[in-house]
Amino acid sequence: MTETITLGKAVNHGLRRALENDPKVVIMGEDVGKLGGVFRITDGLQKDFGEDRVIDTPLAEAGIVGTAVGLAIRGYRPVCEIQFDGFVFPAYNQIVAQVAKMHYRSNGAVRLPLVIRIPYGGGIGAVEHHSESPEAYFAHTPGLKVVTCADPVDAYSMIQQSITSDDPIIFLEPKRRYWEKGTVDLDAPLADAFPLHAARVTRPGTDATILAYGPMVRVALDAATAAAEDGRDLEVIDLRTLSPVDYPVIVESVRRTGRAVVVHEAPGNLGMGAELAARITEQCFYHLEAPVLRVTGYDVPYPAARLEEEYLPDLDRVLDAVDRAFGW
Amino acid sequence: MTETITLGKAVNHGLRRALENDPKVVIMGEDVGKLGGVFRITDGLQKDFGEDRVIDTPLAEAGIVGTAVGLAIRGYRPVCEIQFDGFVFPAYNQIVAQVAKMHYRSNGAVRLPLVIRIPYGGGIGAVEHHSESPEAYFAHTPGLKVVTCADPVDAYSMIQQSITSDDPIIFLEPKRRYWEKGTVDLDAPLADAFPLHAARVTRPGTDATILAYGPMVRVALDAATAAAEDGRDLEVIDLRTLSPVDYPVIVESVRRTGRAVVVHEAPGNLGMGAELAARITEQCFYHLEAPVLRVTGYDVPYPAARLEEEYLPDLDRVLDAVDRAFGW
Amino acid sequence: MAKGEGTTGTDIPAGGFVQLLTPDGDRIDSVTTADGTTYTVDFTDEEYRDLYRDLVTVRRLDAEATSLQRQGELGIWASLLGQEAAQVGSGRAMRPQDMGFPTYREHGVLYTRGIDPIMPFGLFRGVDQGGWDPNEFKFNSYTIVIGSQTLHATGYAMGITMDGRTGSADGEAVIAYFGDGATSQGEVNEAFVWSGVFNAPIVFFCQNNQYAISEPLERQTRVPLYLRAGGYGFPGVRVDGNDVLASYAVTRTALDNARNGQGPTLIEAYTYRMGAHTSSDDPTRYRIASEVESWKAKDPISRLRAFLTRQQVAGEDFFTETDEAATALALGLRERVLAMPDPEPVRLFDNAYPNGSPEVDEQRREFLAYQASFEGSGH
Amino acid sequence: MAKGEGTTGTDIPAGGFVQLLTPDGDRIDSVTTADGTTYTVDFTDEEYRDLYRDLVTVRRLDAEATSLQRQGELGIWASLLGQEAAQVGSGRAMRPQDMGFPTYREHGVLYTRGIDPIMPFGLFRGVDQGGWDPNEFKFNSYTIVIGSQTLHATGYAMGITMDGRTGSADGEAVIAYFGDGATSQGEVNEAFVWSGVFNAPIVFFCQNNQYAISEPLERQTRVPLYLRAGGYGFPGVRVDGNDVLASYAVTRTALDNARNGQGPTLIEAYTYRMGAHTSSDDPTRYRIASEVESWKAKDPISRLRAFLTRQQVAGEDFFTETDEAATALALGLRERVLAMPDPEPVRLFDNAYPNGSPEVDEQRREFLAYQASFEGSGH
Ligand SMILES: Cc1ncc(C[n+]2csc(CCOP(=O)(O)OP(=O)(O)O)c2C)c(N)n1
Ligand SMILES: Cc1ncc(C[n+]2csc(CCOP(=O)(O)OP(=O)(O)O)c2C)c(N)n1
Ligand SMILES: [Mg+2]
Ligand SMILES: [Mg+2]
Repeated sequence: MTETITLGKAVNHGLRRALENDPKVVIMGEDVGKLGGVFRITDGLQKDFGEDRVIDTPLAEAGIVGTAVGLAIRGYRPVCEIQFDGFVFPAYNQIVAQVAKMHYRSNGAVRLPLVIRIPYGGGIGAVEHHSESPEAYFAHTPGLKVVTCADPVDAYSMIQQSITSDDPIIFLEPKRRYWEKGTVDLDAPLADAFPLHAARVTRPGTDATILAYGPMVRVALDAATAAAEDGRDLEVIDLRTLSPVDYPVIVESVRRTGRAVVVHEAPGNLGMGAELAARITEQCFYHLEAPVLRVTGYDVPYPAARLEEEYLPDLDRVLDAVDRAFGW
Repeated sequence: MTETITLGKAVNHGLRRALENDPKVVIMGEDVGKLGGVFRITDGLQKDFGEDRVIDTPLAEAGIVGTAVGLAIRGYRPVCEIQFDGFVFPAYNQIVAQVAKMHYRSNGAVRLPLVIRIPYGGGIGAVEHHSESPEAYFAHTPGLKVVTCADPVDAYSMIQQSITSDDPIIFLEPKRRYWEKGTVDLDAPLADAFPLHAARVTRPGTDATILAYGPMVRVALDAATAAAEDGRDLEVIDLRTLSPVDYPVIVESVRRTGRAVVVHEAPGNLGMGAELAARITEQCFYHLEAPVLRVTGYDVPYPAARLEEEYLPDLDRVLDAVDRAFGW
Repeated sequence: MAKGEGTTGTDIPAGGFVQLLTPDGDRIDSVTTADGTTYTVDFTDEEYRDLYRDLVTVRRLDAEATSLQRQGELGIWASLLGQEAAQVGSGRAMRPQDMGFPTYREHGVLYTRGIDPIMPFGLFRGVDQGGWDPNEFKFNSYTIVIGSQTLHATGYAMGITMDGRTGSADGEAVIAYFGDGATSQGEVNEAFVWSGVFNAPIVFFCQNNQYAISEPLERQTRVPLYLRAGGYGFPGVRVDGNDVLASYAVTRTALDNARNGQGPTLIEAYTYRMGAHTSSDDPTRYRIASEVESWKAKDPISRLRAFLTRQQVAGEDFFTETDEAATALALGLRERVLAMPDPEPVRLFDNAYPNGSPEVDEQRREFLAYQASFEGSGH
Repeated sequence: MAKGEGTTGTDIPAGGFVQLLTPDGDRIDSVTTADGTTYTVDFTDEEYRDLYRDLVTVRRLDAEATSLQRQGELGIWASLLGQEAAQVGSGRAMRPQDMGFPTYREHGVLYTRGIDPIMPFGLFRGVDQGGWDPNEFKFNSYTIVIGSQTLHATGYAMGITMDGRTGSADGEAVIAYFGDGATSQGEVNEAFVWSGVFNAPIVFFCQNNQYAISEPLERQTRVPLYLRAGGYGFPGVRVDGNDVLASYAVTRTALDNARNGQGPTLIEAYTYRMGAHTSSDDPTRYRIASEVESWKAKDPISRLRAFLTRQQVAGEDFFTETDEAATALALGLRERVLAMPDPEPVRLFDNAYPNGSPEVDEQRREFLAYQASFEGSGH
């Protein structure tokens, strides 16, 4: 059944299917029950699957992830919801020292097929701690995989793929895109979906490669549309997977276009853009017409809501970077 | 008075001077009192300054940093000791959401002149969680400054400079170098010391620039010595400050040498090397004869002790990277 | 005023908490808890009226904020509706030298500290992160990450001891606010550990408003929260958080114990969040109207009004005057909120570091240059 | 064996803990605590001898490990010396279906589970991170970050409930081990919160060995640790951790309560770390010899030996045999430890991810190529 639904609803449908398909899947987090989560992503799930499958937890993120580890050891597949990006840090110890390491520690005996869902990023006019982009903290951590969706189609399949994967996965949801719509085939077999750890060329182009993910894919696409009016044909790649990154797709593109711009909301310093720039430069050294440029959040704490428009990369800043890449 | 002392002892002397110079300085952490810390860095300090100035704390890292924040609000200058790198994560929430943001949050009203000392890195044959290099997690966080020393002279001055600085500072101590000796002038005025947030060209050279910090500076210097035998003149820069990085010194060097290799123990993916490579490429694009290469820990959890020699960058791996840079 | 004619309690009454004013406005002279502590208040008529004024004012200001939010003038608002007595009682119990560490909902406490109520509006309007100087106002910034401020409060209290500012009647003490949900956070429990070990002069004031967003109390504990304290070696007491007199009495005693060197106390103020969690919340999804109704009967303001009326401490004129004054204040506040200027964009680079940073400076320069590039371009 | 002739306790005795065997080897028939629970054991002679064998064996194996460490064959060793009774008693109290979550010191528990004692030596020798399959042995990996395993244990216990495996005598239960120092960690307190809220079938077994490295108990709490449980709504009990009978009895009851659906219990096993924290530690810096001496008089093994002798349950032959068997086992263990092969370097890339990772695969390939480049180069 093909439906036009929001990204948030697509995650909801994906979770529902995961709960239906595997009795070991459980959802746990703050307010995920009757309320359906503060973004309503788990709306209706507790009603249909019961309080044992959709668990309202105490207000303690280390507890959410730490007990999920224990449930996973017992054979469950927990899906943890962290309410907002800025509230994942109480669970950080469990994530980097336990979730990321237990498979390695146990010489492969323990698998922790758990998913940690985090609505992330800014642009919703929120107060402090509600607009952050913590992906680098996870991508830098061996043992974790990190993915993020940018549209309802991916949201629907990627959440399911993440739950069925045996790797522990940080699943980042671009909260400002929760309300954007797309057409999703809810009956499509998961096996036919675009692979989880693959980048996608969302818009083919020839003149420069724009690398974006999550909330910034839309910005990159808009920039490409605007650039087309100026006669520049930009290729937009949606990374989709941040750890591991799908480098072959990226390298092929940049070797072809000779220019790359990375866009993300997180602060630039040691962000995804740094790694992408370093790798691309290594692998495309003689193809690059300009250094890989980055359009990112600034290296200050996420600012007050009335400053976030200035903080967040937008179409103009992307085009400005493209200009600079051409003028190098 | 000039003395030949170990790096560990130099930190100890620096802490002692800080305690003497300012009654608001307090040291807090697990086992910092009678035991003098597991590495004896605070040896003798509680005896001489009392239990109110050198505080044995409950076993809770969030508590150490969180109460230090409160003490700092009250006008103290707390120096927190985290026992090992791998145990800083329970405090991560306090560090990234409170320590890093409070000055910003308060529109500049609150200063948190606190220092968080962390012995870090591998090479001591330890069990899990005792050999990690978490610098990227902090350097990516706006609002924190991150420094690391590589020898006793810097250890002695940098710890004091960090304590007198009003910025919150993550002070990383290369634990495998605690026992290496150097000659330190303990009476030299702090004002005359090399500045805190400055990189130093430790070994001038002309053919390639090796960027290292903390425990890897010695490896870089050894590599330079070995390379000299092959007729290659390597410049070694000790970064000293990881956030902010002292780019002018680096950029000047790389523009001169045309080649750069970054060395660190932390996993490569989104590590310091990524940022350095990205920035150097941006600022030295037409000077580079080869991409900036990285010699780092691998992207796996820190391995068991009997594998760490393979994991850690060593002289050979640095020389191999230099070779590759020359062969590009 | 003469002592009220309420019964003299000899132990915690049926409700399981310290109460000095019943929902009907009956005054209970004093309450003695199981550990032998007697709680009472001895207010002048004027003081009673002041408390009433406080309650009405903080409710009115809160209502104004709610309306500003609905009109799109605030990004979000965390209403204190229903919790006025807990906040006014505990806030008025603080002495000038005491320091408060709030969550994001303590607008009432802030008001009683004599602080300009405009202060948190920067945060909720989104023009800044809510910053002021905690030491100037003896009131810390609002803290949004649940529970973190309890450790800051504990550290600050340790500093009081280190400064030798406990052990006497003019000593200093700290009060840390948090909710029922917060009691599940590891950091809050660490604050209990530290306060016990260091005998810190601190009062943990937990407003148990029965909910953490949608989650009812039983998702955080299966026993009353005030019992938590015993396991850390300090007293816990439950107070009727809708009773401003009891909230005052219990907090005053606990703060004075702390300043005298007797260490921490956990107060559980049993109250109810009458409104939504914040303006973004929809409580109809998770609680029934009758529950809210039943709490209306325990309203903190109406019971004090009934008492004042019955005792002839105040009459209609006073009540009308009070309402009018509160409304005037609220409308003044509204004006000032509307007049809050949007920050200059470049301000986003300020105050990342006390000593600044070359990287941030560079980004600021680039930002200004980039902005300038649009000027005159009609962009 | 007939019931011992010790006194029948009616409440927690003077030491403030449940004790069934005094330091002198006198048997106390049973102890009833304030909440009405009666603790006793009813062992056959053979069972008593088995317990003794366990105690001697785990101490002997531990000594061998200490000596291996001194000889440079282990990177570090965390000795259980002095804590044998707490570990053997609680370990033997587990039923086959129960699951254990240890720290890094529970070699004695591991042994009683019938697990090959070689298992943790990979970790301490540094040839691996100590990995085994927790589900195969019903015993989790050693956990080094203090306290983290208590949350894993809680989650696992929640899973037992979800699987419908509580509520009967053959239900499952979990035991989580941790130290006195660990009680300060936020995560441990969160485990208490969760266990209370979800009525999880779990026993929190705290070995209070009086120290967290150099820090004495008063740096973690000013009241006995077992009291912590009350604030979370479940029972806490203190047991003489140097008394293997009491440790067994209390743990057995708590585990059975858990499996029967009665939820969590916190057990504080009051004991003493006779040796250094680990082989890297120097306890002379922070504790006096007389303290250690005074605890020698409370040795867990000598009291059981005195009891067995007095009751004629065992004689010199048995004791000699037991020592010899333990020594033989220890020497066998030594051989096997020495024979542990160093891992192949390339193994460092294994098991980063269940599904692998192209990045790690690429690094493995490069690593092998790099290694190969040295071959034949005489490097
Ligand atoms: C660490 C953390 N996790 C989650 C949140 C999101 N959140 C904001 S308020 C709240 C509920 C708080 O409940 P309680 O402590 O009872 O305080 P109340 O809002 O009822 O006053 C939650 C879960 C947060 N702010 N911080
Ligand atoms: C989070 C964390 N912080 C610090 C340490 C370092 N450390 C190892 S053991 C220990 C003391 C533990 O004391 P306790 O819990 O009483 O257990 P014991 O060693 O006495 O058995 C410390 C501080 C650690 N392993 N983990
Ligand atoms: Mg609440
Ligand atoms: Mg201990």
